[in-house]
Amino acid sequence: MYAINWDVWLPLCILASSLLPGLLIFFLPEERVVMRTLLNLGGASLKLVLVGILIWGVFNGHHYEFRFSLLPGLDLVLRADALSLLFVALSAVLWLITTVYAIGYLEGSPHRSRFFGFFSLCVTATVGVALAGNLMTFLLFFEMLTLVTYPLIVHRGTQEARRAGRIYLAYTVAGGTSLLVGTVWLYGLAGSLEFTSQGFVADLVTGHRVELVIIFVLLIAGVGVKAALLPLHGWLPQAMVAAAPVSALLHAVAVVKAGAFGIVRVVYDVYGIDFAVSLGVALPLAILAAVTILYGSVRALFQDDLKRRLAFSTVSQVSYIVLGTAIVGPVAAVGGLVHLVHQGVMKITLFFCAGNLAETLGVHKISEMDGVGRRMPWTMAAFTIGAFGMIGAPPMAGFISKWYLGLGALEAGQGWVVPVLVGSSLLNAAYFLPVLYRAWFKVPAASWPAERSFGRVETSLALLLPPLITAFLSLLLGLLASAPFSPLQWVRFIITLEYVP
Amino acid sequence: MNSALTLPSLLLIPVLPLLLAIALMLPPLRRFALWFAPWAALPALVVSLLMVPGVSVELPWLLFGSYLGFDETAGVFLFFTALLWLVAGVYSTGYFSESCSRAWFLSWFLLAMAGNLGLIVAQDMVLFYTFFTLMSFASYGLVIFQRTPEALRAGRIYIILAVLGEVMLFAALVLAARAAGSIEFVAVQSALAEAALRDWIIGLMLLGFGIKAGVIGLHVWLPLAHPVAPTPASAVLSGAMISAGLLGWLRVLPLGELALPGWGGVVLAAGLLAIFYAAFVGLLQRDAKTVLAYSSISTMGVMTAALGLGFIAPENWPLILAAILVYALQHGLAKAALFLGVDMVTAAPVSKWQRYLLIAGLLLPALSLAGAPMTSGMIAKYLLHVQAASVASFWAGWLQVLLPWSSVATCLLMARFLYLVWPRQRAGSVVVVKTRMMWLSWTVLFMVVVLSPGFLPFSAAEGLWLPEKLAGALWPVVFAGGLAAVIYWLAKHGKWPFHFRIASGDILLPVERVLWPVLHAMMLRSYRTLFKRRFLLSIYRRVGQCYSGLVFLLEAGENGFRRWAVGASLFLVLVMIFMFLAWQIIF
Amino acid sequence: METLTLLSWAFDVTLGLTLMWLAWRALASEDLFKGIVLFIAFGLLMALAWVRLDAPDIALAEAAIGAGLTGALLLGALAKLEAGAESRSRRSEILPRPADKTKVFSGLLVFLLLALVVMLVYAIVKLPPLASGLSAQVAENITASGVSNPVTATLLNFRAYDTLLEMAVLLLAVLGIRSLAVVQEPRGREPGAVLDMLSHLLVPLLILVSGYLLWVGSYAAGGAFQAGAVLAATGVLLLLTGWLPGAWFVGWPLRFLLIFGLAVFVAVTLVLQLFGASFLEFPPSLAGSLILLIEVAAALSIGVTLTALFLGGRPQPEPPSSGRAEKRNTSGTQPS
Amino acid sequence: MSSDLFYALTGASLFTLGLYALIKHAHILRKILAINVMGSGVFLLLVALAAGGQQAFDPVPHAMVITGIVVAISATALALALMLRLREASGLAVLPDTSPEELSEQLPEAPSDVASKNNGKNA
Amino acid sequence: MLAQSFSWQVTVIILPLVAALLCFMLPKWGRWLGLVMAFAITGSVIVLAYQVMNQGALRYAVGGWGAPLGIDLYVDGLSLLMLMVVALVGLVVSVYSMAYFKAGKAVHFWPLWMLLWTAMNALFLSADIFNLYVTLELLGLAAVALVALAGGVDALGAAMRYLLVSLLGSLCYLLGVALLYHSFGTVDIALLAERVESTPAVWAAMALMTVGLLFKTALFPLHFWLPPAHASAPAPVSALLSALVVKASFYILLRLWLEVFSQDSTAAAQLLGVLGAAAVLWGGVQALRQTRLKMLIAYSTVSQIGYLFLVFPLASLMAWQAGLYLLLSHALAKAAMFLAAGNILCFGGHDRIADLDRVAQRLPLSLTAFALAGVSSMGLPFSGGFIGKWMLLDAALQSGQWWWVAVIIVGGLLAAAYIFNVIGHSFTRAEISHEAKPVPAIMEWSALVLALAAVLMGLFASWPLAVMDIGAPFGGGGS
Repeated sequence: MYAINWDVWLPLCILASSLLPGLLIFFLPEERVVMRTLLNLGGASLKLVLVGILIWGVFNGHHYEFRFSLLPGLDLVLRADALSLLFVALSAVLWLITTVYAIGYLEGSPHRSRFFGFFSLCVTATVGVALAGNLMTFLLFFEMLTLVTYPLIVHRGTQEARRAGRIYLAYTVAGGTSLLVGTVWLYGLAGSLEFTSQGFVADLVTGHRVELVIIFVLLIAGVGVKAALLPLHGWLPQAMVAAAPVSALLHAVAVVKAGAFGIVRVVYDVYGIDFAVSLGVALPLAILAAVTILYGSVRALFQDDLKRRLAFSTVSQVSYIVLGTAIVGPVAAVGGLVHLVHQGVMKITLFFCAGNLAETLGVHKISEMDGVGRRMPWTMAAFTIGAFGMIGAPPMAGFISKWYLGLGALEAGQGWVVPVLVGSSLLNAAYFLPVLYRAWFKVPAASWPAERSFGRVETSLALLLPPLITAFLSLLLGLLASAPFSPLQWVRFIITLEYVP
Repeated sequence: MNSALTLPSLLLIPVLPLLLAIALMLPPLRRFALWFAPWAALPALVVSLLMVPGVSVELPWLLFGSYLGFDETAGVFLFFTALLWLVAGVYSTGYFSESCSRAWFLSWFLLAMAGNLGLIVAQDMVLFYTFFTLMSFASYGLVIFQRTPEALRAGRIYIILAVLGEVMLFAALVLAARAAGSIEFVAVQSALAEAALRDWIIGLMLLGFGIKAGVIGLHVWLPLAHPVAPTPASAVLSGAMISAGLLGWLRVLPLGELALPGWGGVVLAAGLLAIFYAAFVGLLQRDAKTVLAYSSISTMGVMTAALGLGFIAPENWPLILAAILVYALQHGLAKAALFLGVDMVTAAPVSKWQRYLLIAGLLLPALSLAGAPMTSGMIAKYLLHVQAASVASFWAGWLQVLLPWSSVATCLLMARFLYLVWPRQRAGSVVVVKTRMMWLSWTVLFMVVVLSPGFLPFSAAEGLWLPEKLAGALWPVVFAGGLAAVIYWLAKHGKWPFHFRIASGDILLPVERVLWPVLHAMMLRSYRTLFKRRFLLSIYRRVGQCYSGLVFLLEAGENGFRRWAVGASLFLVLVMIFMFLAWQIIF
Repeated sequence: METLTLLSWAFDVTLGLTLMWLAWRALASEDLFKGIVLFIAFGLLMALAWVRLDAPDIALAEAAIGAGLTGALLLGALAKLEAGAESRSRRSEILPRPADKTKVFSGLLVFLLLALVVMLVYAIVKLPPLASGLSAQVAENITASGVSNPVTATLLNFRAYDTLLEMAVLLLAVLGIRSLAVVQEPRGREPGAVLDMLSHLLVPLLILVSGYLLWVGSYAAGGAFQAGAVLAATGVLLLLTGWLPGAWFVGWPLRFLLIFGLAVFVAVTLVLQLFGASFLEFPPSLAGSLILLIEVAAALSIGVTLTALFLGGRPQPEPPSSGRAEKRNTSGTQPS
Repeated sequence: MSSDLFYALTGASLFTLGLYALIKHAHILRKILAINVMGSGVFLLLVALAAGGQQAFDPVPHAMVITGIVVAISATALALALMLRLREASGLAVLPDTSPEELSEQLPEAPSDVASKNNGKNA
Repeated sequence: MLAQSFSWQVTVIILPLVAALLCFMLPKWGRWLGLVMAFAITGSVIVLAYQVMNQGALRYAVGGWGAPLGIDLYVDGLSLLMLMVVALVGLVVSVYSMAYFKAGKAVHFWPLWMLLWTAMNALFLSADIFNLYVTLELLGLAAVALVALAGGVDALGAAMRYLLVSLLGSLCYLLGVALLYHSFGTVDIALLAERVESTPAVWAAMALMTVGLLFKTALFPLHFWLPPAHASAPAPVSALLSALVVKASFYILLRLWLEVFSQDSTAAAQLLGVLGAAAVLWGGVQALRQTRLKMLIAYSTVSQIGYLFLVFPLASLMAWQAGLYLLLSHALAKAAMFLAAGNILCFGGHDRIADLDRVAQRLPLSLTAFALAGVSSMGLPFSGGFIGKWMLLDAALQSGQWWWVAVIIVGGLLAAAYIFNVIGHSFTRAEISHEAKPVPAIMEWSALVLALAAVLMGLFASWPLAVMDIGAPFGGGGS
């Protein structure tokens, strides 16, 4: 007689809680809306509960690890460490919200079973990325993420969608390859790929400095594609043709996050921050991130398509995470990591709102947004909160990250980061405030491009509630940043682990 | 006040307007909220009057752990700020006849109010900054409320500068927090003295808050924004919110901690420049509210100069601070009274006693601003003058000399204002229906202005009402009045030789002229067309040519392989190559 | 003795050179028919060479199969080619003879082939002078094999597994050809009198020869393949004289005959396995008779199979099924 | 050089000769002939080398060659059937390695081939 | 006695042979007989696997004669895995063919297919190079006959060319056998491995046999026959050919190189690697250019075969394992792809990639199968292809021959490009297709099962890798 050891199986259950519904959904006929919705929401809720249990367990000293041998000496490891919990929790929460939104958004559109199937798989892969306990596992789920996101991007099947999908693939598959080569190479040198909180490379490899630098570049290039680091960001603005829930997934929950998370993993748990510094790779990474931040913002300025503007904004914002990671110092790291959560919540709000505009009014371009705040005040209120968060205005969540980044940069003696942050905030304001201005203060046009009526409410509730919730969250995350169980507190805890041996 | 009530009452100050603002946005609650909205500042006023200074409360869950507190500075600021907001709020009920636009206006109004009141009781940088930001952005709604082209332009300029100020402040605050290792004002002020990047921090602070405070060079939004806002908004903008920047300086800058003559000189000089430059430009304006706005800049120049004095003479700081506080108070009240009065003049038919009241109501605050005898303005100027005299420094000397002349300048401005505002014809531009509340609020404010010298609790003021001191305060007013009369007479008879004018916004205009076209060009000829046209296209073509060549190669190659003779020959070739490779080993 | 050696050496050289010349002519001849005839001659001379190499078994096989039946197959195919050519445009029969005209290409090819020959020759010459081979082992075990002809012993005992698979290959060829469903040309002409007479004389004789070869195979040159080939020759002769298998025959009886040899082979070995022998192990006591049994079956099957190869395709036009209709359509032409 | 060795070399030559024809000639029937010639060459080589030295008569290669011959005729038969089927389908007994245009350009060049074939048939 | 003389190895060979005879004899029952026998063969392969895993590598003397005189059957991890993948693919293809072939062609398909299976099982079990020649011929002729089963001009031409290639390759191989036999007096691989030395004859044999087998394996630049043959054959046949048949000749090559030609052949090994690299790239680029789905898949095979040859210059244990792993997962994936393509072809009547949108949306299972198999081909997780690629990369990096890494990478990217080129078309907005034939569910599921198997290869790699080590087939190859 032996009881099931939940310490082993819980991570797998978390994975399965979206994998199985996803697979089941594939086989559902298109008309079985209720069943599909039940599966979707059931899976999402279950995952949330399981993640809750996981967090509770970790607090109570449980060590969750699932291990499965893939190759001799290489295991598929799902482990719940502090860092992964952060990402898992983020994905779980946002997934539930996004699911609600997606159900509302895609109401009545074709191929929903396919969509939601991949949707669930996408989250599965993300959770896998989050829980990966070694680089190999990370790579596996990372690549899986690439694959299952593709159908979502091309879901609409239009010419642009397919083009976007192609570009997305071109970038991500190439990136995945780079990651693969880096991983294999590293494995050859180190003989292990287990994430350890101070990095394992320094302990296991002696010499080979040049190789290690090359591997670092390969790994960062690999994950950097998804994180949309500067020369590798091209897919992200293209991918905005996808439906709003997909954009939300791409930009907030899954893809971009996975990339940023990967960079964190590589820098902290593979190389170890000290070793990365001694290799001289941290500073270039930070500079790259800084350049990306500014570049993304500048490009965003020139976009008339709302989602495209948001996409470039993501390019810029995600690099905050990278920047925080690459600046050597615990405080900056807190800023970077907490931005992982904050950016997710804020950007998902923005994309939800953009989706609402498109879905309800047919508004896609910023130039069509005149006076949209009067027609859809709730949506635009959420959008406003998100936008201010992006600008980094207090007390939104974005401010918290920015504050810590600035503080951390100074702590690490890298004052040049502050102007970057300032410049980015300025640019953010420059491309968000005009949008808000149009929406709130301009006189609406006589008619909207494609208006749909939803009765008393401005749009359907399933579309309206998610952005409101996330907007509220992004306010709350900033306002109550110091409250116990806030992401900030959690990230501080993580960083203590990474920095204190 | 009971200490158990400290936290709730302090919290209530910003939260009440916030809640009301939210309630206003929710249609079901709107009617209800409209009733209470004008009175949202009342708790703050009560607190400012009743609470004993020197309390502080920590809110560990808020942001990075925040502090709310109430000290003397906060007391003064809270008093006049709350009063102004209250008055303006009540005034607005009469000003806006339509409930819809009133609700719309009040939403912004309350948000800005929450920011402004909140930042006064905030005791750490982050919370302060949060409220400051709230105020800044909410003010935008007030500025562009009228939606006229001027309002929109003013709003644009305002928001650009506000955002600039925000980010500069962000940088400054981060630097300060890093230097201090804390975000509490107390800690920061003392830590800043030794901070490595002290000059950066101070510079950024001065600029960041300076935008709000209308420091010369960054003042350009003020004369644009204040006139176009609805009158109650102008009143709080010019009276209360402008002081928020000042409060920021007072809270964060290491004043009284160490002597920074360099900064002191710069700030003092800027202040002096602002006083006279703004007065000069203001005199050339043709809109009453614009003149008032320039007057604000000018007055803020005085306070800036005082700040500079504080840099130069840290040992005198407590007294300088007192002077600044008095100055801020009297300026806020008087300026608000003037702004509100502008509309009273143009408002609906007035009775006779109302007319007298109106004359008094405009004249007295104007005199107060100018520092005429028996006004709080005089007290403020006097306090400052004493401090300027006690500091031995090049710039302080200038301040001492020029301070009375600032009164002259203000006085001239006021004369210009009165000239412009004086009702010449009956065509009221604003049709006001419910004037009762307007009269009520304005009267209350006017009374406070008049009575303020009485309750200012400054010991130094005791010897103030001596004749020589009164005379010292009087001459600038008389001089300016005479000058104004002369100019008026000359102008009336067409003998005034100077006819040029400077549009409001002064130095902004050339900047705009350069900036907008550039921005427009960038926006229109966007990135894509700019770069892709020639360079990328040519590359693309070249790649295309290579590509088609490659395709041909591939096709021809594969077709070649398909031909049996070629394929089988390749087989033979491979056999031979393998054999050859083997033979190399043999021989 | 020396003269004899010299003579035989001269004979061998002449034979070899003739073989090469014949092969060359057969392949290079402009006329396909001539080429095939030369190829048959080449096969016959090959048989002679086998005899010179002390390989009478191969010689028999070569003569019967390599030269005889292959020749018949080739000629039959050529006839069908031309029959087809008559029914359609002549031009379609015309062939671009040299696949590539470029001299450079040919030159290169020749050069490469010459190099190949040189290398092969070098390799052969450098082979160890005394290639022991397996003759000793064969001699050792010949008694246990049940037959005295070492070649038969090797074929049907030592390496019986090869033979089993080889019969599968043969079956496969028939299967393949049947699946291709080459439509029978209607045989319009009567056999000439000579051929008819010949067949009457030859058929019993050939069957007799076949039986003899089968029998003799256990101790001298001969065996199942040779016997089968002779049987097949009989069949081909019959076919040439216009005999066509009856309708009753072309169904399962024919199929049964085709697989008969293989089936017996498998059955024997399976039965033996039941009695504890390993796969394809013949108990020495029974080996002779078992091998004979297998050979008989195999010879019969081989004969039928080779005849079927000559016949080509399914002998009986099946009732038009959907599959066939499809096939016709894809080919686009209806044979007359 | 013993005659066995000579036969072996003959085998190698036949192999090469067949290979040449296999590569060069377009008609499938010729290719089939070439394959057979090559096969004969290999068989010759296999047996001739085994006969090296009069004392040892190695039956194993003999068996192999017999097997090989049977395999060869099987392959030949299948190839011929396939060729006929291909001819029936495409009208040409050549490999589809050249484009139709190319082929039709080459067609008028060989009327002599037809003539000689007709002669052969009559004979 | 029975226990010793009876061997499942024999069963594995005899069963399909008997099946072929039965199917031929009883054409009306052919389909069901074939299916039952397919299950039986698979079952016996499983039993054999069980036996081998318990007892290690097995050698079986056919006829009780033993190596130099008789023929040995030998099964170790390498051959066992080949047998198993043949069984798995074979079983699924059999099930698929039940629905695919209608009465007319089924009569021919089943005996031919069973003979093909016989040939493959015999080939993988044989330890005798001449016996291998016979199995190779059996295999080649069966494959050609199966290709010709499709009946069109393309198929016939392709089959003809395939036959010639097959025969030429076999003859070269046989010439090599002759040279080896006369050098060392044996045709048993194990004995040859003991006796082999460096002589001109061995090197000539090496060249002839290697290139002969390369021809059959369709390594660039000798790949030209493969795409037409594999593309024009009926779908199940394409699956068998691409998944298994080309692997058979590769298997012989691998065995020879591991055992017989293992010494001093670095230059030749490098050449094989170079050719493999060229194949990877050329095949990938050509696949990218194709407009027809089955052609694309066939060129993908050309490309994937190239990977197998990259292991020769690396020649480490890890590399051999990687190669074998790639081989196995490619077999599964490619079979799945061809079956899926067959479904699409069957459904819409064409396989033009540009017009797939009309078809692919209606066949989600087939498309899924194609996509999953594609994932394996690209070497993305989770799939057997990924594991194989991982190990190959590892081996390449460890040997310091990093340039192969570049080839592997580019190959993977090309694969991604051409796979997603197809998948992308399936996401276009659906239009009602004018005529569509329903595809039996069993056909769709068959493709999916194989694709899933390829995916599972990526999750359960330890077991195949453990099986690979039975009998240490690569022990001699490690340098």
